[in-house]
This record gives sequence, structure tokens and C-alpha cells, in this order.
Amino acid sequence: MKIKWALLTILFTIATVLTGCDNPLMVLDPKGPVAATQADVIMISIWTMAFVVLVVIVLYIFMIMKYRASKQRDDYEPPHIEGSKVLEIIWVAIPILIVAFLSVVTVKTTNEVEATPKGYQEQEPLVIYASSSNWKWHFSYPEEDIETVNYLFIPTNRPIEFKLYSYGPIASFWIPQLGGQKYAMSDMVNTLHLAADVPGDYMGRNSNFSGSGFAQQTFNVKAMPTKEYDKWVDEIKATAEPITEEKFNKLLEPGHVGQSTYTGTHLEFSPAPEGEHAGHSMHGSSDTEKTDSEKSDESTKDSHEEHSEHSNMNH
Amino acid sequence: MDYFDRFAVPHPSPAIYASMVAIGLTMLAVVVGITYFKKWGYLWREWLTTVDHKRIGIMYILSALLMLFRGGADAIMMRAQTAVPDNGLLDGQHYNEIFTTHGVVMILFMAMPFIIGLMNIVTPLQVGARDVAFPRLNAVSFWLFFMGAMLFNISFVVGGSPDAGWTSYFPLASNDFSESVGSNYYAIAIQIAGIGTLLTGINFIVTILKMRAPGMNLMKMPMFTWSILITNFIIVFAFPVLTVALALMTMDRLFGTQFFTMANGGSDMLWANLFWVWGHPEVYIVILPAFGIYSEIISTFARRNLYGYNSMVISMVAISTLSFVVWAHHFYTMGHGAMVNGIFSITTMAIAVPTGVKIFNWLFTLWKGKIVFTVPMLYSLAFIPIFTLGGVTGVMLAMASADYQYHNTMFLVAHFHYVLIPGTVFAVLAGFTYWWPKMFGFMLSEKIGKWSFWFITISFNVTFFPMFITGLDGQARRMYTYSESTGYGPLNMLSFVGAIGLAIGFALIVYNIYWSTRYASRNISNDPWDARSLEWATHTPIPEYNFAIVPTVDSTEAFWDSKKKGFKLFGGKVEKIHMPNNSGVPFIMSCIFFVWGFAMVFSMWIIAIIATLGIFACMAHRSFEKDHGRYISVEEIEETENKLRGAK
Amino acid sequence: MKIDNSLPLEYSTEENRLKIFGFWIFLGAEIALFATLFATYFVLVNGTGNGPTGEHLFKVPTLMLQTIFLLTSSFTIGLGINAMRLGSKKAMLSFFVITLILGLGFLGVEIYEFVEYVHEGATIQTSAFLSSLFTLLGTHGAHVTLGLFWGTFIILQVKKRGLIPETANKAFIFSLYWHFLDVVWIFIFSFVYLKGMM
Amino acid sequence: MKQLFPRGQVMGFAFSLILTLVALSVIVFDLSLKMAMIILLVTAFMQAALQLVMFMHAGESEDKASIYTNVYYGLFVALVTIFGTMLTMIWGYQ
Repeated sequence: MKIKWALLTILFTIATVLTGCDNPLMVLDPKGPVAATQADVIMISIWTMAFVVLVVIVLYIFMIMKYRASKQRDDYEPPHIEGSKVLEIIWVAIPILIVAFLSVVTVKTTNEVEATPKGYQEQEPLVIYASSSNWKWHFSYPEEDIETVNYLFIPTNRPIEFKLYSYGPIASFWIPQLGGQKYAMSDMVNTLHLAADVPGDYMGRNSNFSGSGFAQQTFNVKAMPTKEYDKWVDEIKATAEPITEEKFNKLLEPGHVGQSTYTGTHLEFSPAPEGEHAGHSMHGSSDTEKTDSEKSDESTKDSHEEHSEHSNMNH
Repeated sequence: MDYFDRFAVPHPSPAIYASMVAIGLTMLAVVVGITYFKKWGYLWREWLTTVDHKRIGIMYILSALLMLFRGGADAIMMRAQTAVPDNGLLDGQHYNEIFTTHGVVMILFMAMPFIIGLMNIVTPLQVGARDVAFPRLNAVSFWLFFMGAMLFNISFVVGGSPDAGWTSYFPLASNDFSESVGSNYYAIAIQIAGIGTLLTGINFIVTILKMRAPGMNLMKMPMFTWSILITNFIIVFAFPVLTVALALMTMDRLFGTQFFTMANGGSDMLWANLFWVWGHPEVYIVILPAFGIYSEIISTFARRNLYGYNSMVISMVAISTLSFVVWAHHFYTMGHGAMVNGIFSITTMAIAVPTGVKIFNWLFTLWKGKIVFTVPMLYSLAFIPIFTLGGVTGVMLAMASADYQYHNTMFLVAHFHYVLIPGTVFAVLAGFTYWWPKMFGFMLSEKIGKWSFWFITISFNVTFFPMFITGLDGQARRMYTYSESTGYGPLNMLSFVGAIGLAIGFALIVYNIYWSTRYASRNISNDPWDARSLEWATHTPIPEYNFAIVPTVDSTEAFWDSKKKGFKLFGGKVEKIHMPNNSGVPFIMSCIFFVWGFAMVFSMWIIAIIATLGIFACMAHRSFEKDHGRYISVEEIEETENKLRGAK
Repeated sequence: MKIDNSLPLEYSTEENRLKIFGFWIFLGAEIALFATLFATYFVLVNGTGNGPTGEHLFKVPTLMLQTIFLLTSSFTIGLGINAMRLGSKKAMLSFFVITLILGLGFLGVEIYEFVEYVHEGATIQTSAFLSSLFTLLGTHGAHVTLGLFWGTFIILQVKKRGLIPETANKAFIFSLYWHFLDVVWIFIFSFVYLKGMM
Repeated sequence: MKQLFPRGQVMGFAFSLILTLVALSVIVFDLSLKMAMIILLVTAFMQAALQLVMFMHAGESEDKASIYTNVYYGLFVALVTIFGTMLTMIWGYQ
């Protein structure tokens, strides 16, 4: 009886909690193709797993209701049962099938979210360098030759390629409604593909613990139609101050700063750790044969991804 | 004075000063108390120098309980801080220190020693052995763990706590970003305790493989013993990785090496990699023994043999092997391509298969049984659905593409608490209650036990279920505060309420120990639960030699057979028994280790060198020592046996 | 203590058998330990920063000298155990002494090599490559050093107490340790030095 | 005297010296990386096996099966650690 009550309490709690949310949960409320793929995967996995949980719970309730001592005769002696080949094969085989199904989903979608989003392949992606320092985000737009701090404006309906790195501890660049996160690290550049379908304001943050000011290391993302975006860029170019090495070094000092905007990017005097500037061992190799391939780092990476997609398909 | 500045806490708060005073007073009270009651001799002879696996086990469990409350206090403070938006109870730095120590203490100084404690008490009894293979080494293991734990715990009053998370990722944990000695404590205290754990691993593998009672072949071992055997294999092969990782960390912080630095070719990711190469098997080190405990308890109180014994064993072997090939799922988002993430997704999800086998085997152990709802059984039964929830969210997290959204969020926090609390904490509480009468000769109150069970189980869900939701709503883990506009407030408050309930539940356990010690009947049989394995075949309290006559075994449940089918467990006659001598060297050596560790933390090289020499001197002493143990004579055994029989 | 005379001395008591088996398990842990150090080295081998590379540092003569010393010592300690099983205390002690002298020779060359490296500006702090190189070699070297002390203690004990189950057991376990260090060296020789010089 | 130098061990020692010389060939001759790695792997593992079986007597006691299981499991973990680390730290990014 007590267990029934416990279950009811749990269910009640869950129900209260779920109805307590007015807005849909951020991760399940995607505003871009990458986040949409991920939300789909999450829902697929939740339903699959709900089935597993249901099977377990039904069996569980059946067992503890039916075979409790209070419902048995006093002289009942439970039998000795070794096990059952058939049953055991069933509960090995079905989970294998479920795992196989989820594996296929995972491999397929992982390749998807690691590439330019579907439907956006034709467009030239907008490259934005997003670098973290304690405890802020610097966004450099090499194409537009501008730089912002702690806020990000992006055009909708255009693929965006974030180049992530860090001037300190590992940070994780995350805009839940546009797509999952990726690490920004000091010795190499990671690429994150995102795109926004819908104009709007989104929350972005560092989600990887990076010291005492970590909680406030957030930034605002504003997605807007290309026209507005271009207008914004022009405005910045007309009004903002240029970024200098001195100013940038001041920005790098640990602490919180508000939002600010500059013309030019810090990449000119403080290049990202990619290509010849990479600190990571495999790039920083002194082998001469490697330097050539580094120049075409991008192309090799892409071809590799294609390659892995094929190999995973064959799997 | 400058010299002593290093011992000051960098971010003092009234709470820390209060703790300093409290710790000082408690230690003083303990010393005065022992002196007053003239117990120093007793303490030294019976406990500090003991090599008896049962006493070492009890000391492990006491330390683990102590650490449970230390880690629990941290947890309550965390939940209190995040209960409302923009709370000013703790500042960011203090919060960071608290979640760091909470993680380290709970995993390494609570879960592991609690399990090792139960393992110490039960395993030799279950295999019908007189002690572990290397009793002296066992004492070394315990004292190294204890000194490591103590060294870690003084950090918050001497020099400052570590504050880079229990994962201690570089470069955050480097001298550049963690200036206090906190991370030195982390590297060195865990190192000392880790060496102790590694020695335990070796000790128990040898004990189980070489010291089983006649007739007990591998496939006739009780399931708990099987789980311990497999766990110790994982310990032996995973802990050296931690040893190396921590050594590299120590060298980076103290000697200026470049392993995880941002310049000169270092790789911060390498730390994360090595940490999780150890870290993932570590999860199974604390989970597999729990599976063993549940197998024993469920079968005992369903009054039935364990369903699918063979597949239970095979699934544990499979889990242990898989545990070594999944670690990269802890950093899918580090930027390795889709291929690497795909491989690790699949290996990770594969673990669900053997784990599922175990769940269904437990369920079918209940089938046609006669279930008695004792406190240990309640924990075991609550474990099944809650752990299933933790397990299926694990499968969800294993899917790399979706993990990009779960990673570093409260969803992950909820998941691993849903695995570790029903998996490990419920198991050790169940095992603790179950084997308590064997350890102390009386039962814990079932009534108070049930109260604490319901408090813990319900509050656990109230605390951790909301985190799944806030995680999906974008709340990152380890945030000391959030603004009201995020809307995380109400659910976090709910978690805090749950945390209070958990605290009440644990307090009730303490009260239960107190109450039962005072009032519970001492007149219990050797086998109060009507159990099935060999540890219940000997007397309560257990004589130091465990079994006067070594038992003979011919099935997985020899003791049950002896009760039901008249199988003869103890053939033959009493012979003199060889027992190891007590020794003070393990304790002394571990104290020197403590001094060494302290000196290393604060870069006091001369003391560190002297302590190193002291440690080697202890080892050399051991090499030259002639210690052949002692014999207990037949008369003495018979006298003890008669006394124990007469007591009933 | 029950002594089983049908077995070699080192296996003759239950305690001895437990110890030998336990030491094998310990060697399993050592495999994992050195594997981690190798993994670290392989990841960081190109992380030379502004420091010298392996190609620049490694020299064939010292390498061969070290290898010959250690291989031969592994051979002589095997002979020592063989002599012990034949019951020849004198021959056993001689082989053990030769082993330790060879080990000392190995250690001498290694220290010489380290000093050379430092003279060339390659310290443990220079680059990630050098940190991992010194740590891998140093851990092996520290094991050898420990072995020298351990071996000396065993020689003293055998001398004083003769060949009894206890001392024979210690000597045998020590031989396992010593052979294992040779195995580790072979991998260092192949995948650190030879690969680095390729 | 002959007893003190058993044939098996002397042969083993000679063989290990030969293997060392074979391994040395990778720096003497101009081999491809692949070829050289194969030579190194083969010689190193043969040497290790030689030590294990010939000198360490891994198979002589009643615990033969446990000892070999232990060594194989150690080898498994070692290979997983080394190659897995290479995979996640280096090969995964190329």
C-alpha cells in the first residue's frame, strides 16, 4: 500500500512540476534547424525510454503486489528456479534492438549537427569567431570587420559557422534554442554550425564551469532578417571605435564587463589558435610535412566529415 | 609571519571560522575524553593497530558516515544558495569550493569507503576465509584512505579548499586560474587515498581467487562476492590511470611542467581525457558492488534463489569490460568529429543491455517469491524503478547529438544522482542495515528505519526530478546564482525542500543507531534475517578467526542448503588456527604520508623529503621484519565457541 | 606453517603462493600505469613548443648501452632464480649482485643522459614533450632505483638467513619485478627512442 | 656449471639480443613509417612475451589461468587507454 502511495506522490510531484512551467522548455523550443534536430532526437529517445520504463514498472508492480508474503500461505515455500533461457534471450535481444535503433538515430543526427544545416548548404556561411575570456564572450566578424562583446547579432536564414576558442579556462558556447554546445579551448579552434530560422532574442551562455564569475558569463543573441542585420553592421561601422591591442588586453582582464562594440577585430593582432598559431600538439608539430596540410585545414576537416559519414553509414 | 600566510584561508567567512573553532574543540574533546577514560591503550591495541578485516571494515564505514555528513552539509548549502534567484547566502567562490568538495567527498571518501567497508566485513566471511589475503596490507589501505580523506578535509580551514570542480579541468585548475593551495590538496589527498584503494583491489582479488572455502568454485560464489571480484579488477586497472593523472597535475602545479598548460605544447584536453579514462570505470566501481548487495538482499527477502545466476555474472563481466571503452562520452562537446562521438555513443548505449539483464533478473527473482518488506528490502525495491529512470536518462545522454544540449546542464546532474543515489547510496544503506546485526550483535529498529527510508526515497525524487526539467530549460550546472527572469526559481526551491527532507532522513538513521544501541534486544540469533550465504553461518558476534572449522560448500547457497536440506557445512574437527599479528606500522606509515602530503601541498620541501625517507624506512622495516603471526590453540577455540553458543 | 616440499621453496607455503599471485596482480596495475604514461607521451610527443625534439636529443650509443645493461641484467636475474632453485646460495647471490651492478650501470647511463639533456637546454619545464619524456623515463628509472635498494635488502637477508621459504619468496618476487622493468624498457626503447630517431 | 646456465634461458637471452638488433634496423635503413612501426610492434611484443614466458615463468603455478587472464586484461586496458587516447586526442580531430 505504501508503495502505491509513494508512486502517487511521485506522479503528483511530476505533474505539478510540469504544469508549473508556462513556457515550453528552452531545449524543446527550437528556433533553428540544429536545435530542431536535437529536440527531435530528444523526443524520440524520451518515447523509446518511456516504453522501457513502462515495461519495467508494470512487471515491478505485478511482482510486488502478487508475491508479497502477506498474500501467501504461511507454509508456502518459494521454489528454486535457475532461470529461463527463453526469457533471458528476450531481454537481451529486445534491448539490443532498441540500442541499435537509437545508435542509428545518433550516428545519423550527429553527422547532421556537425555539418552545415540541411537546406542551408548552398549559402556561403557567415563566419564568426567567438572567443571566451574570464568571464565574457568576444565575437569577431571578420567578414564585416567588426567585433562585439557579450552580445551577438546574427542574420536569420543564413548558416553560421562559429569558430570557438578561449583565452583561459575551457568554456562551452551554448545557445539552447539554436543548437547544442561546443567547447572553446585555448589551444585549438572548434567549429560549431548553427542557423536561426526565426527572428528573436535568445539566451546564450558559457555552460562549462570556469571560475568564480562563471554564473554570469552569458550573452544575448538577436536573430534578425538580413536587411536589418546589414543595417546594424553599417551603423556599427559608422559609430563604433576601432579595437586596439591595448583595449583588447584590458578587456581580457578577469571580471565582468557590459556589452560593447568595435570596428576591426582582435584577430589582426591576437590571432585564433588555428593553422600556424595552434598551440595544440598535433598542429604545433615541428615536422615540416605538416605545415602544408594546415593551410588547407578547413578542406581536410570537411572531407573528413564526409568520409566519416560514409563509414558510419556502412556501419 | 609571511611564512605562515600560506596557511590562511583565502576567502574566509564566518562559517569557516566557526568550523575551525568547532573542529578544534571536537578534537580537544576527543583527546581529553580518551585520556579521561584511559582508553588510549585500548584504542591503540584494538583499533589503530588492528589487522582484522571486520574491524577495518567498521572503521571504513564509520569514516564513510562521517564523510556522508560532510558532503551532505555541502549539498544542503548548495541547495539553499540556489533555492531563490539572486540569493546572497554564499558568494561564487564559496559555492565553487562547496560543490567541488561535495563531489570529491561523496564519490571518493563516502561511496568508495562505504563499499570497501562492507566488502571488508562480508567478503572473507562469504568465501569462508579467516581473513583477507594480506591483512597487514589491508590496514595500510585503510589508513592511507583515512589520512587522504583527512588531508582533503582540513583544506577548508588550512589554506583553502579546491574550487575547480571535482573534475578539476585544466587550465582552470592550473596555477594561473586556481591560485590557492586548494587544487594541491585535491591532487595529493586523492593520490594518497587512491594508493590505498589500489592496494585494496589487489588484496581482494587474491582473497577471492585463492582463499575460497573448499568446494566453492567460481560459479558457486555468492553474487556479492562476484561483484566484489569484478569491482576489484576494475580498481586494479583503473586506479593507476588516476595515479598518473594526479601525478602529472601535481607536477604541473608544483614543478612547472607543461602537461596541461596553454603554451609550450601542453594539452588541457589530455587532463579531461585521463581523468575520465579513470572516471568512468570509477562509476562502475561504486555501482557493481551495489548490484551485488541488491542481489543478496532481494534473494534473501523474496525467500528465493537469485534468478539467472549465470547471466548475472556474465552481465557484470560485460559491464566491467565496457566500462573501459566509453569514457569519451563525458566530453562529446570537446570537438572530436562525428566519427569518434558515434563510436563512443554506441559503446555507451551498449552498457544498457547487460544492465537491463540485471534489472529483469531481479524482477524475476521476486516472481513466485514470498516478499518480506524489511528495511533493506525496501531500499532494494525502491532502487529498481528509480535506477531504471536513471539508466534510461543515461541512454538519452549517450546519444551524442542530443548530448550537446544536455551536457553541463542540470539534466546531467539529475541523471547521475538518479544513478548514484539509488545505485550506491541506497545500496550501502541497505547493506549497512542488513549486515548491521552481524557486525554489532543487535538489529537496527525497523520502525525508525522505515521512517528514514520513506523520507529519503520521497525527498530524493523531490530534490532531483525537478533538475531534469530545469536542465532542459537551459539551467547550466555549477551556477551559484541565476536571475529571476530565467524562471528557474520555483523548481530550485522544490529541490531545496527535497534536500531538507533528505537531511531529515539521514538524521533519522543516526537517531536509529543511537536508539537501537540503547534499547534494541541483544538476544538475536546468528541468522536473524533467515539468509542464504555463509556470513550468517558463523556466530554473532563473529570470533576473530571467523570460522572454527572451514566450511565446505557445494552450491551457490550452501548455508540455505544446510538449513533446508540438511547439508553439512562444517565437517572435520577443530585445528589450531594461524592468525596475523597486529602492527602499528601501517598506522605510523600513513601518518607520515599525511605529513608528506601536507608538506607537498604547501611546498615545504625539507619536510617532504624527510617524510619520504620515513615512508621508505617503514617499507624497509617491513622487508627485514620477521613476523610469523601467531596460533590460536584448539582449547582456546573451543572455549570461545562454547561461550558463543552458550550466549544464545 | 605448512611447508609443501614438492614445490620450489618460493611456492612452498600458502602465504608464499598468495604473495606471488598478488604480485602478478600488482604487475597488472603497473601495466595500466605505464600504459597511461605512454598514452600521455604519444599525445604530447609533437608538443615540443620552442624546445628540442626527440630526434635532436636521442643518441644511439647511450641507448644501446642502457638496453644491453638492462637486457643482460634481466638474463642474470633469471639465472639467479635458476641457481636458487638448484639450491646454490652462492651462485644465486653472485647472479643477484651482477644484476644489481648492471642495474646500477643502467641508472648511471640514464642519469648521464638526463644531465646531457639539461645541458642542451631540455629540462622538464621546457615543453610538454620533454615533461612527458622525463616523466616516462623518470618513472621507469625510479622503479629501477627502488629495485636496487630492494635487491640489496634481499641479498642481505639471503646472506644472513639462508635460503628459506621466506627469503626465496622475496627473491622470486623481486625477479618478477625486475623482468617487468625490462619489458617496460623494451617498449620505451622501441616507441620512444627508435621511433623518435626515425 | 652447465646447470647454472640452462639452455632455454641462454637461448632466450640470445634471441632477445637479436630482436633488439632487428628493432634497431628501423633507424639504420630508410623504411616507410608503416613498415617501421610493424617491425617495432612485432619485436617489442615478442620480447615482452619472451620475458613473460621464459623468464617470469607465468605459466608454472596453479594460478596459470588467473595470471594469464590478468595479463590479458591488463593488455586490453593498456591498448584501450593508449589507442583510445590517441583517437580522442589526435586522430579524432584530423
